[in-house]
Amino acid sequence: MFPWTDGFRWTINHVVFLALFFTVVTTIVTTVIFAARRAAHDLQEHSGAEICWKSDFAELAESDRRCRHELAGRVISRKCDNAFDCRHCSQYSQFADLPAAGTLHELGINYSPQRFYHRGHTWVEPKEDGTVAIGLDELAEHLVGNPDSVAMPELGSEIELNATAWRMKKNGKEIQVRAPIEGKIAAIGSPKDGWYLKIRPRLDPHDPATLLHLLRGPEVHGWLSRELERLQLQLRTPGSAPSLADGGVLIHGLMDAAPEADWDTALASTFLEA
Amino acid sequence: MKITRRDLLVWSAGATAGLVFTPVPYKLLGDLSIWTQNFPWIPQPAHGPVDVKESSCTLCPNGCGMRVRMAAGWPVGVAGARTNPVSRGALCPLGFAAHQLNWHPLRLRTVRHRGQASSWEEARTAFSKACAEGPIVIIDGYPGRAASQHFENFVQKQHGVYRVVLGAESRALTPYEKWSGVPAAALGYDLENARTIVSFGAPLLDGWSTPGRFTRLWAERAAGMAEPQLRLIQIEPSLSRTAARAWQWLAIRSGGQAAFAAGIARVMLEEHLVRASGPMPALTLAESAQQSGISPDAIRDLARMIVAQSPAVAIADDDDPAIAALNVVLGAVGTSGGIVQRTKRAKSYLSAEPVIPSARAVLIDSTVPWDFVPQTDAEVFRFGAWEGGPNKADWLLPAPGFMEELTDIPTAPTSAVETYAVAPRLVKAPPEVQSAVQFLGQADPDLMPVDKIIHTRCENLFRARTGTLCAQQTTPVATIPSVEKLEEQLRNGAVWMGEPQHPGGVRCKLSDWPQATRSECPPCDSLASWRAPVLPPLASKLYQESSLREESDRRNA
Amino acid sequence: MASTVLTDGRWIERGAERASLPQFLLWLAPWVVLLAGGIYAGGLCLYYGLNQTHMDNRFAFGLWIFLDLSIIALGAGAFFTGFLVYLLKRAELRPILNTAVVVGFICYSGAVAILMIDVGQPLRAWFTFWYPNTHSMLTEITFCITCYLLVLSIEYVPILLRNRQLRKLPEFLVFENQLHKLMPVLAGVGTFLSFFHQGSLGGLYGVLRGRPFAFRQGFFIWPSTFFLFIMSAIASGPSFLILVTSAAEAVTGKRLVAREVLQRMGLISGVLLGLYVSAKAIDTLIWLNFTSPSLGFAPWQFYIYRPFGTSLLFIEIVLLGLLPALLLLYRGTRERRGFLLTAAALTCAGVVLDRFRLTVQTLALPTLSFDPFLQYTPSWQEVLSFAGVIAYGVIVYSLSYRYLPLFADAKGDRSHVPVD
Amino acid sequence: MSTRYGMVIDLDRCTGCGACMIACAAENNVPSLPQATARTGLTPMLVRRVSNGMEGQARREVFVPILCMHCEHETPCVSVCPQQAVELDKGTGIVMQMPQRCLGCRYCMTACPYHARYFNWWDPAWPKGMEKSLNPGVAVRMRGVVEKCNLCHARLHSAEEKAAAAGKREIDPADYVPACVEACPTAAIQFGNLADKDDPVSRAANSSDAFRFLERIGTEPKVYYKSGETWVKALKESVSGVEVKRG
Repeated sequence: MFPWTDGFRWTINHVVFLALFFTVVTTIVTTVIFAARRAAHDLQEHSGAEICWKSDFAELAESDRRCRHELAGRVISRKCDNAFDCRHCSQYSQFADLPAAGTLHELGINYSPQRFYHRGHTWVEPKEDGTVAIGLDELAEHLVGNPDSVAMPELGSEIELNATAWRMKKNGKEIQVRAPIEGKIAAIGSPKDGWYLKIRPRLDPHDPATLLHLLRGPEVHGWLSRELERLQLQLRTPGSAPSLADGGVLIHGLMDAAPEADWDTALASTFLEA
Repeated sequence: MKITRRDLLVWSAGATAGLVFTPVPYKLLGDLSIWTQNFPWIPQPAHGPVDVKESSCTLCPNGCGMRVRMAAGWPVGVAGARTNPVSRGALCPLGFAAHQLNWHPLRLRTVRHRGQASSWEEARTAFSKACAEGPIVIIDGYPGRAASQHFENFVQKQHGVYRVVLGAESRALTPYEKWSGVPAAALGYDLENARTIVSFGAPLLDGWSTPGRFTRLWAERAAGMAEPQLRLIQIEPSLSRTAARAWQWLAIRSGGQAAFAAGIARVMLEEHLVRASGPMPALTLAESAQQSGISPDAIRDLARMIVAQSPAVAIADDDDPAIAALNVVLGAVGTSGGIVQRTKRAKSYLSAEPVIPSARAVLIDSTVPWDFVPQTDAEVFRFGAWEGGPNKADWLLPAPGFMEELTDIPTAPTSAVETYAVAPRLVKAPPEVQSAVQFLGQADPDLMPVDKIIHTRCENLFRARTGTLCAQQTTPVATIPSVEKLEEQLRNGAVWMGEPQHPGGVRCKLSDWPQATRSECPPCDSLASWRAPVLPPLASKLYQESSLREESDRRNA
Repeated sequence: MASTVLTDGRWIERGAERASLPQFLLWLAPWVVLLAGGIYAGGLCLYYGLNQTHMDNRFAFGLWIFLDLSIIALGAGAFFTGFLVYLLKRAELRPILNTAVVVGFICYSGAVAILMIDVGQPLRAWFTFWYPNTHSMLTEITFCITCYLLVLSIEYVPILLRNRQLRKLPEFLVFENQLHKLMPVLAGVGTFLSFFHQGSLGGLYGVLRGRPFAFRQGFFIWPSTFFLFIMSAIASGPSFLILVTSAAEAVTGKRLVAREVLQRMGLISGVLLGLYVSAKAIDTLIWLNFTSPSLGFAPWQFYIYRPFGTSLLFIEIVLLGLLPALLLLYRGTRERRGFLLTAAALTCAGVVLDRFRLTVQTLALPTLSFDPFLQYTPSWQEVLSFAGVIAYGVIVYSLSYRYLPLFADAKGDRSHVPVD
Repeated sequence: MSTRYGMVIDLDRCTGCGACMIACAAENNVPSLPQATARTGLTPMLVRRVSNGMEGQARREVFVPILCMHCEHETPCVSVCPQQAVELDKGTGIVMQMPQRCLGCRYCMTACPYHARYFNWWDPAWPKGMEKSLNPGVAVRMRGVVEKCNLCHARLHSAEEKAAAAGKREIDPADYVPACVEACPTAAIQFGNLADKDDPVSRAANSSDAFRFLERIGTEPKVYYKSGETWVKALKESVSGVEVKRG
């Protein structure tokens, strides 16, 4: 095998053969090492949460990757290719000043203009004390109703944007709620309080740039309406055809109302889980 | 500077990396590869000083000369010894693996009395008790040895009987003894001078008598020659190995041998092809043709050819008087190329019955073929080195195996010249075995022991001053200074060869064609020809793995 | 259904419908038993030696070599699909790529496992690398198969890391991403290696000048079987994938791969099979009329022993060659599922028969004029140990199907949501 | 020209006694395993019994000793061995099998047209004590490796040692005689140097009666056979002849 091992021959085909073999082996090994090194590099560059979110985002279906501007009706159709992070979106400003679409039809579900919405169906509400309150948005509330259990992060721990903020259990299904913003856990609430977490953002909460990646006003309207459509389709169970809306009002605790529906898929796409 | 742990780590890492570029790891791997092969359960040959001993094979009464390679005191290989004038360097297949026989799984190692384990003491007391009660019979399968002499001395003192079980080759010569008075043990075939050999089923090319003698002769004078100097005609029902290689094979109807011989004789006499006015067979040619399944013409042609190609001799596979008679008619008895008398001094082993009714004990020597079973109600003491299958003996007594005892080698049964050799003890016998000689020796201590007998025989040879001693070079006995020298040479594998006798001497008086066919039980119970009690394991293996031997031959496989 | 004790839901792709765990275990049970049996039989052969088999000095190769050759040929789909997708950029075949990799991995690892039992001294397997004789086709095979198995394992890793739970670990995630980016390199290497060892497997017998039934002329150092084996392998590989996916669809009762993809595979298979069969026909003629007579063997000698009559030639070239080729080439039949599967099955059968004749018939036929024609029936140890490999394949595939995104069937519904 | 050891086996002289087989097995420490059969046994030298297929008086039989033919050209086993466990010795022309390097893949056995290669299907074993009778010159082969006739290489080795001790470069031909040759009672097996034109063996090999099996395969075997009978000569071709099945 090597010139110094017994049985080695300085013949053309022996040398050629072994040369080819070693080339192949080196190629394979270097490929793997290369991949590993680049992976290590990535890990240093970006936080784990970011990486996970990026890959999950890549997994999202087209229809779930609409740009906020499309949702607001500022453009006809635009797909986000920036993992919903408008803070680092080069083209954000190009469309930001365009007028949003006018009339908004009734959703049968209300949302607050003061709140900033995350695509994982959480809202962010800045407080005077420099923290922000975080809660499940109305649609999520309606879906989940009262969770059977809630697993909160530790007080004072740091959480990353799009990382799992807290977990809930409902009818044996686990729900992971993504954090709408990065920062330190300042206070822990509960479904009764109307908010789940208070976070002290890493960046200045009063600087508009901090919350730039979250949906506001008309965007929220467009987004929620599409989310409702999606749910309609996903929860349409064979046989019966229960609509989400009951006399225009969304049933509270939909998971209890229609337990037989494919909640796996529904929750996955609602809370942007992969 | 101070060496931190880090430095050490770096250094050792570097060293390991560097090691890869030295031959060390590769050499280690190479050694590993060798090491992976020494599995403990694989037997390794014992190494030790190697030397070669000349001796003679004692498996059967033909005593072929053999060379034994010894390593660390054990025999590790057998080859033929070219110095032996009769076997001329050839051995039968069994000989080549015979050195492994002593470890054969069927080796007898304990005294057994009617199936129960017993001891030599009990055997000895039982034997002397029987001796005290009445006459005893000792049966020998290999007459003429010093041991045979020992047996005879014993029975003489005990008023017992000494009997011999002869092999087929020897039995084939007994009819001539009946007609001429010359002991069969003194007769032999003068094959070297024959031009035609008519074999009636005798396995001439398949271990007949001293294998080397005829096979070499055949190879030199017949094999593959269009016009051989020696014509081998095989008369046999089936295509045996000999038939397959013979110059001519006549597929005779089985049992038709006597008739066929009669037919040949008739043709010879009717057509006056032969001088001798021998007895005319009763059978007509047609009858013999009908009984033998060979056409009258074929018989006639053969008869003429035989005479034309004389000297010729017919060889029977057993004591078939018709075939002997054919030789008489043919004039092949007492003539060169026929049946000759090789010595004046020989005993007759013909006997009415092998076992006398009044016998109290029958002692059977280990040389007697295993399938010999005496018809007697006396107590049977059976010596044997290997268990050869069921046997009615009361006592099974483990005897020394191959090369485990000193013995001498008298002339081979069919040889035309007289020979004498000695087979020394090359391997130490296990303590639990005893030869019949030792056994009798303890029963009667004043008997002359075997080595003494051998010594006296050497003295006789030395005094006679005839013959030559065949070793690396042949030396006339007359030129050997002392009897000790002679004996020493014999014990180192030299073979004494007597003067070739002039033909004649043996004259057969045969007035009318013998009616009797071959004797049904020669000279007693079922016994075809000499047979090894067991085959060397390698022989069994190869017969099992090749298409050479038929199943029947493949014993103890 | 969601019994909290026996549930592996969190390991299964979100939205992918899979049988309940008990059902799945029930399905696995018999295969696990078979695998255990295989391991036992193989163990016997390793412990007591190859006397456990019915091979002998004349039939030195038996069932194992025959089946190794077969599954390695059928496993060729892995490298070939990779080649098409990554190097020829046939993106439409991507949906079947993961399956191809897993099937390839199973075939090769299984074959190597059996080979390790088949050699008399597995402890010395590394000698081939240490003292390679580069004239020997077997050396080439050993080197290539070892390397290619390594490649397949590396190609398998990303699929493994896509598992729902493993994916949660960012380390795995990034590694998987990076590895995925480098797949074309591995695909290239895999193609190179496969090309050679598939060929060498043909050369294995083609070079046997002492066995005129197998001996073939060729060019340079390669006998014609070298090229025939490559062609037959890449022809049967896709067909085998069609069979495997269809089998998976039959078992799971779901449509896993778009019909168009399978039909496309069918077409590829058909084209290559057509080429292969015609090449083989020509080769056979040359061999019968020139090669073997020049070695002193009359062609008829090979066909006088039952069951190896000339009918086998016909079956192999026409029934299992031409026929499926046409079925696959003709759109009308190709697009009918029944025909497609039949043709795929026939294709694979044809290649397997080819391997059978080359391995078994070659040894059964006499060479010396007084040789007998030999019979050989594998011992139960041989059969069982190979059955074990098949069981191993089924188990690995089932597990991969259940826990890994082999097909895009998970989240399928989401992508079907119409955009208003 | 270097030495080219070869044989001429005179089939007319072979009586099929099998002495060569047994001598070979004894010399090479072949174990005698009861479980071995005609198809799994180790018989580096194997005498096969061949008939002309006729019955009755017309039937003829011949005994054909088959051993490694030591092919000179494109030696099938040498080229296929994946790890150089078989080599054609440049100096002697002996095809050397090195069991200690053999992996047991048995590819060489499929390559050999003469079926002269054998696989150790079992661990070597002897009846208790019999290992004392093993030939110290030859190593016992382990289970799972291939072996074959090496023309009693151990004997060549000791002959060379003897010559070296005597300060000679050439060995004395009398010192190197393979076991089968030595054992043959009819001297049907001649052994010698085919490269030496005056050697009786090379003369015999060139005689009109000499032939080699499957000559047309083109591997130039160095074991010749010889017979005056036409039907025997015809055996060298790939058809004709029938092996006699044992009764």
